[in-house]
Amino acid sequence: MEPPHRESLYCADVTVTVEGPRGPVTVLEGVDCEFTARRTAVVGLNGSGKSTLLRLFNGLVTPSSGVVRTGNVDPAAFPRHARSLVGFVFTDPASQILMPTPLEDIELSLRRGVRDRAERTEQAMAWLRRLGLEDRAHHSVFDLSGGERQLVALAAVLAVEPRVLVLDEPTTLLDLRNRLRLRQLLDGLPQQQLLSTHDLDLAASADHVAVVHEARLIDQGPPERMLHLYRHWCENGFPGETAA
Amino acid sequence: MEPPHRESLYCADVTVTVEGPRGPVTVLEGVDCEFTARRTAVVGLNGSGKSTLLRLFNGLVTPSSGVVRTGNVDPAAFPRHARSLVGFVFTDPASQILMPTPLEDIELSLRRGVRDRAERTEQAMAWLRRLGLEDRAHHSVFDLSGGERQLVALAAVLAVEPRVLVLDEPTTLLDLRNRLRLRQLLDGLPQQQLLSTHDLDLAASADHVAVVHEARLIDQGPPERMLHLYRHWCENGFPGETAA
Amino acid sequence: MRRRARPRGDDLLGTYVPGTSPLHRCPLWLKALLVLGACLVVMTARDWRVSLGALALTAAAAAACGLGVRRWVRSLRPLLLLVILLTAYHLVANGPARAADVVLSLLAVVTLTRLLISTTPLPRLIDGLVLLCSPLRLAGVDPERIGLAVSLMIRSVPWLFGVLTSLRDAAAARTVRPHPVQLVTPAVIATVDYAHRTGEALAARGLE
Amino acid sequence: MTSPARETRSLTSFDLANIAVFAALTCVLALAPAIPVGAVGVPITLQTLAVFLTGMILGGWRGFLALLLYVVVGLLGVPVFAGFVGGPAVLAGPSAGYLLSFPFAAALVGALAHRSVRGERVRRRDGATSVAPERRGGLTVKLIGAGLAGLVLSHVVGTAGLMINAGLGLGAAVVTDLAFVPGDIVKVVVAALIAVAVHRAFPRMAGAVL
Ligand SMILES: Nc1ncnc2c1ncn2[C@@H]1O[C@H](COP(=O)(O)OP(=O)(O)OP(=O)(O)O)[C@@H](O)[C@H]1O
Ligand SMILES: Nc1ncnc2c1ncn2[C@@H]1O[C@H](COP(=O)(O)OP(=O)(O)OP(=O)(O)O)[C@@H](O)[C@H]1O
Ligand SMILES: O=C(O)CCCC[C@@H]1SC[C@@H]2NC(=O)N[C@@H]21
Ligand SMILES: [Mg+2]
Ligand SMILES: [Mg+2]
Repeated sequence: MEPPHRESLYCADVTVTVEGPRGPVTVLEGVDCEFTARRTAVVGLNGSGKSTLLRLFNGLVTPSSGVVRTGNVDPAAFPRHARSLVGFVFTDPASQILMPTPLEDIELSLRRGVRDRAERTEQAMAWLRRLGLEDRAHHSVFDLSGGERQLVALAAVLAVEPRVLVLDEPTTLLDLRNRLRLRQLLDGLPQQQLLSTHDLDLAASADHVAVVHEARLIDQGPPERMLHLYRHWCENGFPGETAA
Repeated sequence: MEPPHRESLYCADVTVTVEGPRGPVTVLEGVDCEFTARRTAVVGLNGSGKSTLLRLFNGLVTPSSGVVRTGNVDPAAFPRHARSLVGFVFTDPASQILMPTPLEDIELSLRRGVRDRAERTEQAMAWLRRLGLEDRAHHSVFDLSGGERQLVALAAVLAVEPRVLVLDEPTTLLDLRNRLRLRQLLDGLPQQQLLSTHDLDLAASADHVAVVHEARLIDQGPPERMLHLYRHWCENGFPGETAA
Repeated sequence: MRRRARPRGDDLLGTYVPGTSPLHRCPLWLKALLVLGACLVVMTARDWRVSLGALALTAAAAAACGLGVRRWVRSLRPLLLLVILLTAYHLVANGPARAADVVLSLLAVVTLTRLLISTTPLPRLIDGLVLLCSPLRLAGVDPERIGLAVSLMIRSVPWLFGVLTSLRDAAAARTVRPHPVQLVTPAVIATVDYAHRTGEALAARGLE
Repeated sequence: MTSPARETRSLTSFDLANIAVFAALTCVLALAPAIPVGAVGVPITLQTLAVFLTGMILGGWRGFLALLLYVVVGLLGVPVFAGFVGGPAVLAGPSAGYLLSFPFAAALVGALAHRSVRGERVRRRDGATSVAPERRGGLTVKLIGAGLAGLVLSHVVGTAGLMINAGLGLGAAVVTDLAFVPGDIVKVVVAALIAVAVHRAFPRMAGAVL
């Protein structure tokens, strides 16, 4: 296996403010981090800012203040460059699949890299086989089950072989077996991974865990300690809150 | 509390076949069941047919052969009648909320039953209060967090006071805390519940569990035994399969 | 589903702002008549002074109702390009008076309707429409269905404004860079999918 | 999922949702910046693209209702016509003919288009729902034909509107109208290409398979 290459996913004092209907809303505030672990998991409540944090690194969200670096690239200034480094998998597969059938969708990802059409179809089928979806290749993506669709979206991103994988809640729609299978697949990939998740088993498999709460990165460290703390906070209230 | 009324959710030899790109696809085959427990959970792999099974009971899917009964109603023949008995909650609340704000959405549910406008608003606010959402009444649904949105979707379904609640993976998009909150809320409801889920903790809270595999209902029974079996099958292969 | 899409067109047609001003409390039929009448006057009188007057009155009324004039101005931003094009065209073709009239009456009509929409909750507007359509019952049409169709339509506009943006994000996220034209088909397909999900939600909630 | 195919005229909730969403699509395309051309002030807009698309995708009856909904909502005062205009006053304006023609044009396009889609499937006889890749070209051509029929209808009615409301003579009205024809032909072709893809992704859109 090739020596795994690591990019630094870096934030310094990053604040993200968006316009809501009732004036500006702060979605992230004063975030400092540098993720270089092979797999980093971000956990936090609904609406705490996890997806926003992940989106910073490929320029889908731009910071209102502060510095973001993906590798050495400023994704706000050079989104194309940042995006060629980072493959991003959305939670909601329906918003990521662009073509009417799974096969065509993965072929779209391969377009740039593989010129020959037959070869492209071959490789796309190979990806579908890897995820156990070969018999769904020609179905309309709108007839697939939720989990099947999530796997297609993942395959489409893996097919471009980016340096860094950013996955926003990649297991939410998956069954137990596919969750285990996805874990194995991720374990076998050479890429550095940054993921957000509510699946604490998946988070436990990371090398580094960050906890986001109410727009702030409130703590980070080794998975055991962080997940213990997070569970505790979920049940008894986060720091500065009364019990839920 | 009123004495809980139970409907029978009944299938006899139900097969669902749909047209796929390469000829017909069997999505459910020879399903026999009668769910009368207070809470029934359906578990199974991705694409096994759980959502299809749930949709039979309100006529969103019609069987190709066999008999379906919701209470005494044939949902294929009388979908409206069946839908007035059954409230259906989708996985993704965003696609279930039909109006721009929570209050308006719940008023929409009440339109049929409550003619008087002021009364309707009053009742809608009462539902929001019950779910702890009164301060979100006039927010745009785009600005709610995932958990809040799931609660609004549930409130809109509860407002029509269905006899039976059918929930398709209601906790998948939720964080740990919201998951607990939803569980508590479901526990406190008088309605009979049928849900599909990959969240085995939620499944364990049911009174009856059915396992669907490759379009067949392969086993059903008390939660402990079924979930143990399901876990075992996920790890070591389902009956008739070699190990995964 | 595409909930991340924070649509730019979200606020284009206006949304209800809760309040207790006279306009909020004014009966819908009176408000509607006033607004409709004013629109007719503005559009038929080809005089920029009339339009300017109407615009000023609307702005004053909006301020009096606590609608936050600044937010209004911001929500008109999507009109900017259109206003520039119209101004340029009419300046050259028909002179400054006509240009001013066209642009001012456009703005006046838009803000007048927004005034109505911002001070009346959508369900009330729909109630009014249903009432207006009730004679259609004689023709076998259910006015409630018309009301439902209109509210679904209004709900769908902001989603549609966001769909191209979210598809561009989706493509960017997987490092493919399709030409915008290549995204038009996926956008329409996503639209049909959205309509399907809406239909399922309607059916599931028994709103047929 | 299994959206019930319809042959009857009663509207299911799926029909209602499709009608509402496509009416909204027409609003969005109408509100995309319109380019004013000519002296009478009828702009080049993307509304006709919406008319063709709606017809080709929803079929005649639903397409008609979608555009009818759009026009009625606009006439009631919601600013959804080209250039953010709304209200009954547009009936006195130069583009009244075009606006009133939209529902009928969509109905015509839709009736012809769905016949072709269904015909395409019967021909295959193997029971599969999706349009076969090898026949996509043929279907595109037929959909373009359907679109052109709608184009002619809306331009004829539109020209009549120009004569009545803008006081143009027949010759002047036709000349004014002709300025829109090249653009509208492009829109027909684009709509047909998109519609074929939509019918592949949603095989049940055009009704039951025979
Ligand atoms: N463009 C936007 N406009 C308005 N509010 C936004 C926008 N983007 C995000 N938000 C809000 O910011 C908060 C954080 O959003 P984010 O999606 O990052 O949360 P999350 O941690 O990923 O939640 P979940 O676990 O539900 O996915 C939410 O309350 C959301 O509503
Ligand atoms: N209309 C259809 N046309 C073709 N295939 C379909 C159709 N509807 C469902 N399927 C297929 O039927 C299978 C069962 O789908 P269903 O949505 O019921 O699965 P599920 O058990 O809910 O899966 P998940 O856990 O991923 O939600 C899937 O493989 C899906 O691809
Ligand atoms: O005022 C309106 O909203 C209607 C404008 C009508 C424009 C017509 S539609 C046919 C022709 N093709 C165009 O691009 N514009 C005109
Ligand atoms: Mg998120
Ligand atoms: Mg499912």
